Order: sequence, then C-alpha cells, then structure tokens
Amino acid sequence: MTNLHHVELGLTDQDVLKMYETMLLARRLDERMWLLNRAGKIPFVISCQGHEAAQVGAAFALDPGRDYIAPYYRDMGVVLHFGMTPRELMLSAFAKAEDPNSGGRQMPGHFGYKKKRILTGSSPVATQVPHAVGVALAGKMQNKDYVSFVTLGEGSTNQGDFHEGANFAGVHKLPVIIMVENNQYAISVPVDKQLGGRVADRALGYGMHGVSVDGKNPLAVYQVMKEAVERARRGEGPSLIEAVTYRLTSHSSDDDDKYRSLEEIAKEKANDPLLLFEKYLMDANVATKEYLEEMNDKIMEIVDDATDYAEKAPYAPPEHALKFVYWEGDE
Amino acid sequence: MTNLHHVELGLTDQDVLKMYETMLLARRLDERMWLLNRAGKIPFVISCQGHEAAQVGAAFALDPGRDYIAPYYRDMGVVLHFGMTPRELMLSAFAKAEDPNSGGRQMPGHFGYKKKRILTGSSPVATQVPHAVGVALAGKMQNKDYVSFVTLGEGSTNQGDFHEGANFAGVHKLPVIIMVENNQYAISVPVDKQLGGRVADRALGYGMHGVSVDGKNPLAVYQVMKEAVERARRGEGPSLIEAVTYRLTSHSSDDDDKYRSLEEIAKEKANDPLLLFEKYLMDANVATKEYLEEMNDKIMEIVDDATDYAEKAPYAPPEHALKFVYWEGDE
Amino acid sequence: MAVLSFIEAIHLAMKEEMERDEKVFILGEDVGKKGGVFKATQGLYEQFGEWRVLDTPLSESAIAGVAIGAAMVGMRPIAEMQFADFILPAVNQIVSEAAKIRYRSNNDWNCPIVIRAPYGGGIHGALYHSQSVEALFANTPGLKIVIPSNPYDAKGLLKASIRDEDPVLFFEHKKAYRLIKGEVPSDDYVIPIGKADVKREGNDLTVITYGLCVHYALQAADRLAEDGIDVHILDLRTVYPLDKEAIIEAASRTGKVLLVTEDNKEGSVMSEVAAIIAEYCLFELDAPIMRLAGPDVPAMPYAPTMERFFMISPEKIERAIRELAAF
Amino acid sequence: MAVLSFIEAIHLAMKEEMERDEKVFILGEDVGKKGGVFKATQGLYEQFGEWRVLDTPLSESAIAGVAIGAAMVGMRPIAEMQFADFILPAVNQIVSEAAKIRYRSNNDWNCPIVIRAPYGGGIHGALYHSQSVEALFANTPGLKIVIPSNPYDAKGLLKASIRDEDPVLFFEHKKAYRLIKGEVPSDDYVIPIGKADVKREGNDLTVITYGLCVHYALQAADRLAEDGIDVHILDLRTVYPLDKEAIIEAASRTGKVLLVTEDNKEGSVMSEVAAIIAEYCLFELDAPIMRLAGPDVPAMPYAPTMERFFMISPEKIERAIRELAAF
Ligand SMILES: Cc1ncc(C[n+]2csc(CCOP(=O)(O)OP(=O)(O)O)c2C)c(N)n1
Ligand SMILES: Cc1ncc(C[n+]2csc(CCOP(=O)(O)OP(=O)(O)O)c2C)c(N)n1
Ligand SMILES: [Mg+2]
Ligand SMILES: [Mg+2]
Repeated sequence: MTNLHHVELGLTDQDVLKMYETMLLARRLDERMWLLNRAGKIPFVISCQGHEAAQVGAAFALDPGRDYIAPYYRDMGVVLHFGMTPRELMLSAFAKAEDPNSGGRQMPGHFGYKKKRILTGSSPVATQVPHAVGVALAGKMQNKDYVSFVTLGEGSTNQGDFHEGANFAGVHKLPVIIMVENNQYAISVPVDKQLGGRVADRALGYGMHGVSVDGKNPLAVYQVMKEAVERARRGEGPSLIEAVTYRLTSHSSDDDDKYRSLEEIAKEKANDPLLLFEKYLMDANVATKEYLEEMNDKIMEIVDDATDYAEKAPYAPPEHALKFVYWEGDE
Repeated sequence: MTNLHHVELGLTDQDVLKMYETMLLARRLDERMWLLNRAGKIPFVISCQGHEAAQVGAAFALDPGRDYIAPYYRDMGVVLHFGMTPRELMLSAFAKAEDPNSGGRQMPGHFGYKKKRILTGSSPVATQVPHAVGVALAGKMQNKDYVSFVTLGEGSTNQGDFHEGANFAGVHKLPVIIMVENNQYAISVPVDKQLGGRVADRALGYGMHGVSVDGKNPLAVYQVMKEAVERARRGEGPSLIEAVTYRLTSHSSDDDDKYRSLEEIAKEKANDPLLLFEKYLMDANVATKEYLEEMNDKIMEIVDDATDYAEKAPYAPPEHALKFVYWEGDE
Repeated sequence: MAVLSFIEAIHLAMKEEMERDEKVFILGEDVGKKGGVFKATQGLYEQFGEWRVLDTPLSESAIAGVAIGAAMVGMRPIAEMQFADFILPAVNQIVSEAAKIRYRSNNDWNCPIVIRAPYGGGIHGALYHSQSVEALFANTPGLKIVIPSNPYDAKGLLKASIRDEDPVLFFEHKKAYRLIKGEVPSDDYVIPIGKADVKREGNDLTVITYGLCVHYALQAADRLAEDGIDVHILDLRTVYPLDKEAIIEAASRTGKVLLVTEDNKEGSVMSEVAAIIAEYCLFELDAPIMRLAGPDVPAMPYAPTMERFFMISPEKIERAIRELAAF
Repeated sequence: MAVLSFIEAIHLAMKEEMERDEKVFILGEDVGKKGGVFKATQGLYEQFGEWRVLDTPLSESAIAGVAIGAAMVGMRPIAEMQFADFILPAVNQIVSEAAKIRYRSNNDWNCPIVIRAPYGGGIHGALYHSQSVEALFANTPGLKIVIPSNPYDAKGLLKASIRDEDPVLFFEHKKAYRLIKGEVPSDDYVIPIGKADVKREGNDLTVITYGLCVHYALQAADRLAEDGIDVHILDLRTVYPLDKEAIIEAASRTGKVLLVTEDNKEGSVMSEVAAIIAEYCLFELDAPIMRLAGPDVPAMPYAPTMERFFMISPEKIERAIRELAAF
C-alpha cells in the first residue's frame, strides 16, 4: 500500500471499516458461490476476487441515493455498496424467481435493480458504456446533478462501444466516470496482447481526464474517484480511471486457468487486496485482529443465511418464460 | 506553406511537378463531375477538393507496385497516383459497365481495383480500417514487405471500427498507416462536436506513432508519410497521421452546405492547397506560370476525352444485376 | 385538412410530440443545424434547442446505446439513422440490448426508444443507400418494426411509436418522402402498432405488402380494375410482430395471395407471412402463395439499368397479379 | 474409422486444412494458448505457432474485419466468435462487407473467410450464451450459412467452407459438441455446401430441420417407428441459401410437413422453408405446414424451469409429429 491515510482523504475509521466489511462480504459470498458450484448446486460463477478494493473504493465515492451505476459482471463489491443484499445475490446465483436482477433469467453477475439505480446489464461486453453515457446525457438535459458510473475490464476497452461511448461523453462533457478494472487478462489473453497502448492513455483521445491507479488499494481508488465525481458534478465532464489489479481466480467456473503459471498466481495472492487492507487497518490502529475476526464470523452467518434462503426459494414456473417481452400494463 | 523544401526531402523537380500534376488532374476531374451533375448527366458527386495535397503527398511516399491502399470516397488523388485513369474515374461517375471499380454498381468514390492493389470500398465509413489491418497481417505472416495504407475522415474516427482496427494493428505492430483527412466537418457537424479530443492524440492509446500535419502542404504530408512508411517497412509498426485541411465544396452534390458561413468558406478558399503549391513551385523556380498553364490545358484535354469516352460507353444490361453474388467459376 | 408529403407528416409527428412531452428528444447525425439529410428535422433545432435536437458524433452504435441509456431513466429518445444501411453498426445495441432489456430484467427496466431510418431504393442510392433491412431485425422478440405507407399512417404510427413503452424501429421509404402526399389531420391521433390495415377491398385476389409497395400495389389495382380484376390490398404497417389475424383474414377472403416486398426474396418478412398462411389457412387457398420481391443479390446497383431491374414497380405487380389471377 | 465427438470433428477439419494449405489460419479470442473456450483449437497453437492460431483483442468487429482484409489478399482465415451471441458487434463487417465484396467489385475482389461460432442452448447459458442467430443473416445474398448436425457432416462441411471462394458462417451447436459422436473417416472428404441431406427415409410425414434438432428428430422418429409412424427427415445442413429442390422433394413425398428449429418462431429460417413449400408444392400437401420452434421471447432464460420450457426436445418433436400425423 502507498502511504495514503484515510483521515487525510476525509474518511473516518467507521468509513474504512465499512469499506473493509463490504470487501470481505463480497469475498465470502464469492467463495461460497465457488463451493456451491463445485458441489453441483449452481451452474456458474464469475468472480470478484482481487477486484474488491477497486470496486468498494470507487463505490464509496458515489452517492447510492443519487448516482446511477452500470456495473459489469465482477462488480459484486459495487452492487453491495449500492444496497443489493447477500440474499439477493444468492437468489441470482441459484437463478430463483425472487432474484431482483432478472428473476433467474440471467446468469449471476448480470446485475440490474431499478430501485437501487443499478442499470440492467447483459453479457456482450462494453455495451454498458454508451448506456451510462445516455444516463448522464439525460441528467444533463434535465439539470440533475447525478453522476453515471460504469465499469468494464481492460480487454473490453477494445470494443467499439467503449470508444464510441467515451467519445460521446467527451464531446458533450457529460458526468460519466468510466472505471476499467485492469486485471491483466481477458480470459487467457494477457493485456499486452489486448491493448496496443495503456488503458489510461486512451482518455486523451476523448478529451477526458485519465488516470491509472493502484486498484489493490481502496483508498487510492477512492481518492481518484472522489476527484472524478467532483469534476463531474461541477460540469467538468467525464473521467477514465484505470484501476490496476489482478484476477485471483480463474476467469469463471468454466475456465481451467492453464494459461497462467502457478508462480505468477502465488505471487499475486500475496498481494491480495483484502490482506493488504487488513494490514493497513491494523497498522493504522483502526481495528484489531480480533475485531476483524469477529466481523468475519458475522459475515459468515450472513452468507449462510443467504445461501439457505436462496437454495430453498422457488424457481419461476416454466411458463414465466413467456412474460415481459413487451409492456403488459402498469403494475 | 512552411519552409520545407522538396530537395531536402529527396524529391526532384520532376517529382514535385508530377505531384502538382496529379493534384491538378484530380481537381479538374472533380470540377467536371460537378458540372455534369448540375447538367443532370450524373446523379452524384463526392469531392476531393481541398484534399488533393494530403492525398497526393501521402500517395507519393508509397510504392504503387508493392503497397496496398484502402482509400475512402474523397481519395481521387490517391487512386490517380496508384494508376486509375481519368477514363476509369469518369466511367465510374457515369456508372458504366466498363468501370473497373464496380462495373457501375457502386456510386463514384467507391474505389476498388485489384490489379492496382486498391481494395474495394463500401459506403459505411471506417470499415476499411480493419481490412487494411488484415492486409498488413497477411503481409507480416508471409514475410512480405508491403505497407498497407488506409484513409478516412475525422468524423469517421468515431466509429468502433477505427478503434478496433487501430488497436489490433498496435498490438501486433503491423505495417499499417492510417491517414485521417481532417477537413473540419463530417457533413454538417464540426470537428469539435465530433471528437472529444484531437485525432492524432488517439494514437497513444493504441501504442502507435501519431502526428498531426498540415494537410494543405503535400511536402509536409510526404515527409511524415515517408517516415511512417520507413517505420512500417522496418517492422516498427503502425502510424496514425492526421492531415489537417478543409473541404472546399459541399459534402456532396446532395448537400446544401448551409451550415457553414460564406465568410468561412471564402477565407479557406484563399488557402486552397492547389494555389499554395502552385505558388511554391514558382517561388522555388520549379515551374513558370506559363508551364503550369500549359499543363492545365493538357489536363483539360484529358478530362474532355475521359468525359466523352465515359458518356458514350454502355451501361451493363439489366440482368447483369444477377451476376457475381457468389463465385461463378474461374475466368 | 392539410395535404402533406410523407416527410412532412414525419416531421409534424416529431414536432407535436416534442411540444407535448419535454422528455422527447432527437439525436443523430446532422439532425440539428442541418435539419437532417432529408430535412425531416428541419426547424426543430431552432424551436427546441441543441440539446433536444442533438447532433451526435458519427457513431451509430453510440447513437443507439446512448438513446437506450437515456430511455432507461425516463427520456423518450428518437434516434435517427441517416440511412437504414447504416443501422448495421448498431445491431448489437438494438438486438442484444434494447430488445432484451425488459425481458432480461424481469420487467424491472424498460427501453422506450424509437429508431427512425430511411430505407429503400429507386433513388440512385446504389448498394448502400437503397437497402431494406427490416428482415434482419424481424426475428427479434422485444422489438417492434413499423413501416408506414402513407402520410396519414406515418404521423399516427410515429406518434404511437414515440409513446410506446418498448423499442420501435421505424423505417420510412426514402422514395416515398416527397413522392407520396395525402391528407393529414392536425389533431393528435395515434394509430395502434401491430395492426395491419386494408387499403383496398377486393374479392378476386389479395396483395399483402407494406411501405412504398402499397402505393405501387394500389396503382396496379386501379389499372386491373378496368379489366375487371378486383384486388384486395392489406398493408402490414407493422412487419414485426405480424398481425396474424389480419393476414389470415385477407388471405382467406380471396384464396389467391400475392406477397410483395422490395427486399431480397429469401428470408424476407414475406417468408413469415407465407408461413402464417400455410400454417393457419392452407385449405382456403386456390393457388400457390406467390412472392414478388427483389432478386437475391446483395443490394441494388447504381446503374439505372440494373437498378430498375431490381426495383419493384406498379408494372411488375400488375404482371404478377395477372399471372396469379389466371391460375 | 474413428468415432469422434462433434467438436473433435471440427478440430480435425481445421487441423487437416491447416496442414494442407499454409494460407489457412485461425484468429479469435482465446483460440491460441488456451485452445478456445470449448477447446476446438486445442493443440493447434503448439503445432502451427502463434501467427497461425492468433489470439486477438476482444473485438469481434476487428476479428471479422481483419479476416476480411487478409482474405482479400489471398489468405484463408477461419475466424472464431466465442459464442454466436457475440457475433452481433461484427454484423456490419459481415453483412455490409464480406457478403458484398464480390458483387460490389463486379467480381474483381472476393472474400473467402469462414466464421465459426457455437450457437444454441440447453447448457445453462442463459440469454446471451444460448441464442440461434442464423435468421439474422439468412436474408443476406453473398453469404452462406452452414449448420451441421453430426461429426461426419461437420468435418466435410467445414473443409468445404474453408475452401469456398466466398464467406461462410459456420454455426456449431454447443450442446452437440460432446453429446453427439459418430464415425469420421480420416480421409480428405468434403461435403458440398448448399445441399440438404435425407437423414432418414420415411413415408408418413416429413420433418425438416437442422443442427442439434436433427439428432432430436431422429430420436423421436425411432420411438414413433414402434407405433408405426414412419418419419422422413431432411437435414438442411445449409440454411442459406436453401436447397429448394430437396425441400420440395421432401415435402411432396409425404404431404405432411413439420418444420423444427430451436430459434424463435417468427422470422426464422423455417419461415422461408414454409414459404418455399407454399410456393412450389402447395397442392401436394395433406395438412397445414406445422412449425415447432422456440417461443417468441428474447432468448432462453437461465433458470432450468424456463430453459426447458424454451428448448426443443425429442419429446416435443414426438408430440408434434403425433398431432400432425393425426390430422
Ligand atoms: C462481445 C463479447 N465477446 C466475447 C465475450 C466473452 N467474454 C466474456 S468475458 C471475456 C473477457 C473479458 O476480459 P476483460 O474485459 O479484461 O474483463 P475481465 O473478465 O478480465 O474482468 C470474454 C472474451 C463477451 N462476453 N462479449
Ligand atoms: C456508418 C455510416 N454512417 C453514416 C454515413 C453517412 N455519411 C457519409 S459521409 C459522412 C460524414 C463523414 O465525415 P468525415 O469522416 O469527417 O469525412 P469527410 O466526408 O468530411 O471527408 C456521413 C455521416 C456513412 N456513410 N456511414
Ligand atoms: Mg481483464
Ligand atoms: Mg470530415
């Protein structure tokens, strides 16, 4: 970790404990999903592990009651901060009817929750970038002061939609923040075979602010996000943030991960953002080891409860597949 | 014009006279097409006027017997240098069967000529960028030393295909040169409403060389192109060249051009690249006014001949519309 | 009642809707200061300002995608694609996103956008300014595809599209823009999406078609009436999802059916119309289902000889009707 | 003769073609070091090196567009789209470019590319890893669309596609990859594109289908044979352009036709098949043309209840055949 201190960033001890708690909750939920997958209980997992610091650090700079988010599939940390509950996430993992994201229609990681200002997402990558820009445009047209926040992976910045959306935001100086979670791989393809240049350097061509930040440090991400949010609210236009981190699991439960060396992964595990932040909290005398262990125990209870609840919940009936193709009247 | 001198660039007097001649030929052909359009003889014109210096300066740095080009609709100067004849261009304007670009199937400006290494082009903008990259990839895979040259307008750099193609070239360090003919407008939309940033600045995000150059000066364009060609042939990868100029006509024969002020156009006409280069040639004692007038007279004869020839040539028969959907056997 | 051209009716519908609801806005290439390359939005930039008639960068996927984002948070965007041919870079946004937003979110989000685009040929537009692209989208549940045939319908259907809670593709035949004129009331009427319309009652033979071809079919029918052939004409108006009942009724009425589209024949909207008839009223038929369509070549060439060869015309329709009538 | 799985046959075809012709190369996401997310290209990176089995950036439009450029100058690219659903960002390159290159250049240029993509559902892929996208392209003259149903055909058709002088979309049902096994000769055979194939001879009723549904239809036919219902099965193999003669012959043979596709019903490839029958052999029919297809909802949901509701199965085919047989 750098020598950033949370108090200098205007964060209280409570704030950073909350950050850590959300990161840990995301991690434990994710780990549970892997267990459920390996036990044959859920068909698919796509993971946030290694991204929690970037996600929670960024989300903390936003206002969940005001701002909109267009998260991508790894963003469990972001949506938890925006109010999605562990039960809701587990309902999605089990594809149950009560899942607020899609009623069990989409794979886990395809977030969406209107009440919580989480745009609905799909699988084709980067399509959410223009959506977030459109949300920002609507805000600017109506003189609203919300910010629109969108994330994607570094490989996904090679899609046309990233370019077209970012440029649109740049031309019209819209209050959009694009955060790229650069975890060094797009499935098996390393970043040097994905991008000719560096992610943050793409900002220049769109006339927007661009910055690369240590994505393993939630405080560093929070700092640049906070500045980006302030610029956006002041009408100074969009920002591109590259949060550099590492993917600690395989790409998904379908990926054998044979394209990376075990040494590389082991080395990166030593820099697990959760461990780093835990150490920071203890070094800064914000929490003791015992306190954090207690927190973990409570979180495990929440994860157990969410798992039980979701496992027992019913699927949508077969014919529900026919519903909601078009408007069917106001509810 | 800057203080560039052609001899310092390794160009002979003959070379720059040839450059001027090609620019003038393009201009005169283009002007004739406008007359034909206004007389109701051809349905459509899209113009090179104002772009000739960029086009011919760039093409001069290439080897027509070796390199491939993927021109866009304004590139009459480029294809003339690559060997398309005035008759062939007029055949295309009149949509006659003998048109080598498309046999009268496509609008003028949709170039293509396999024998002359001119890739076939379409109307949707920027799709040619990945094609040129593919040509370069094929060259690299087969250890050929050709360069692949592709052009487009500045508005068209906002298409996803520009981004995806440029990045692909950057990742694999392919011998592609992308030249953007920035004429300040995409139909009615001025460049500051098109691009958040500057064209040349987009190069950085693709890890490629980027430069902005005076597109009204063929020597300046030749200089940066020559360097780009050398880099490409040395295996040092792609370049992005922004040639800054101005569109001297309306967008096309269908455009009323009411979105620009007459003052602005008048001011730019004083900087017509042809006039500037004419002045350069005389100042540098390469040619006298009389010599250039004679050249113009000869060109007018060529234009007349091309017009007559094309006007008299037959259309393809109606049923020819059914031919060449798929392979029909080797010829 | 004023007589308006097709494009004036389109213009009027947008103007009225923008006056009625300030959430309605237009975005696209050259729609602002220039008023659109066909002048559909002329004057609206001056009336409503640059934010409600927004000139966008040359990026169709962003035009669609930004419209989708704005629609999700309550706006009513009308996105213009300069030519239908140039909707293709936006296919992913339209098919993967707009069409699936309600369904994938289990009715939580929706996406009320209209995408307008001029389609069709016969105007020396060559391969890339002449295409009919509706079939490409006409297998996408979640989308609606509207193609009006006259100014009256154009106004009413465009208003309905703008007020629709789901994404609508709205294709306008560019040759119809100034060619077709008709009476258009100045009041605020809407025509329901999803309903076909009988444009001519007849008893001998049924023509089912849409767009500019309706106009041509009416011309052909007038000539044939002189020879005692009485043609029934159904205008689909919405080509996806199709109005099954109206198709079955129109086909059953005469037992002889000619389907007409300017699109390439194989895999066109008319294939589905034929399939519906073959599924629901096969035994009402007295003749094979005939299709008159563009040839299966990539698109309309520029040269007038080949362009005419491709295009549908009243004469071609007349000839096909005579052939079918003689069956 | 070796018994191979469907995906092994695909793999073998590519390997043999790459050995035969050094102009053949593969490009796509994760095709190199990883060997593809379904392992279709496993081992080829090691055998042929990274330039001939090229891991590309995550950009489908560039994958298609770069392949097109390389093909124009003589290479034989095989582009892999990781899932058929993700071909949509490349639609403009495929429809506006690849399909029109020969035609627009009046036969001067051509574009011999193959685009492979796994399609179809039943594997808990949810909305965006389950779609059938062939209908979207099946109105595009200049393209060919091949969908094999078994390992033998897969090898022969993929080889033919790679050698074809024009662009071919090659869709492989991802559930078939490991489910369907069959004998595959090790010699260098090709199966002609554009020809449908009778997979079972029968006299009572005709099923026309393609892809995984052929396998299901064969299973249904076996069960029905026990009850004395003798089913004729035509495998389209190429779904665009269609093999009209084979369709007419198969439909005429029994007079009762069931068309089966996993795609949404309205506007599917089966609509065109129905239209062909209704146009060319209407009076040979003894029953309406029946279509069994996915429901007209955006795509297959993830939850097993709703996924099963959407998917075609041998049971559903059996039920439909019984119903039609009883007509
Ligand atoms: C348009 C599209 N193409 C391909 C895929 C398949 N796919 C899913 S995730 C992924 C890699 C994404 O990499 P990156 O953007 O770096 O994000 P990460 O998963 O590393 O967080 C791919 C290729 C997809 N979802 N969408
Ligand atoms: C994908 C696509 N969208 C729209 C158009 C219509 N169109 C033709 S040229 C043009 C403007 C191009 O501007 P620019 O790229 O700056 O090139 P210029 O014409 O100024 O040289 C537009 C919008 C098109 N040809 N292709
Ligand atoms: Mg990544
Ligand atoms: Mg321009």
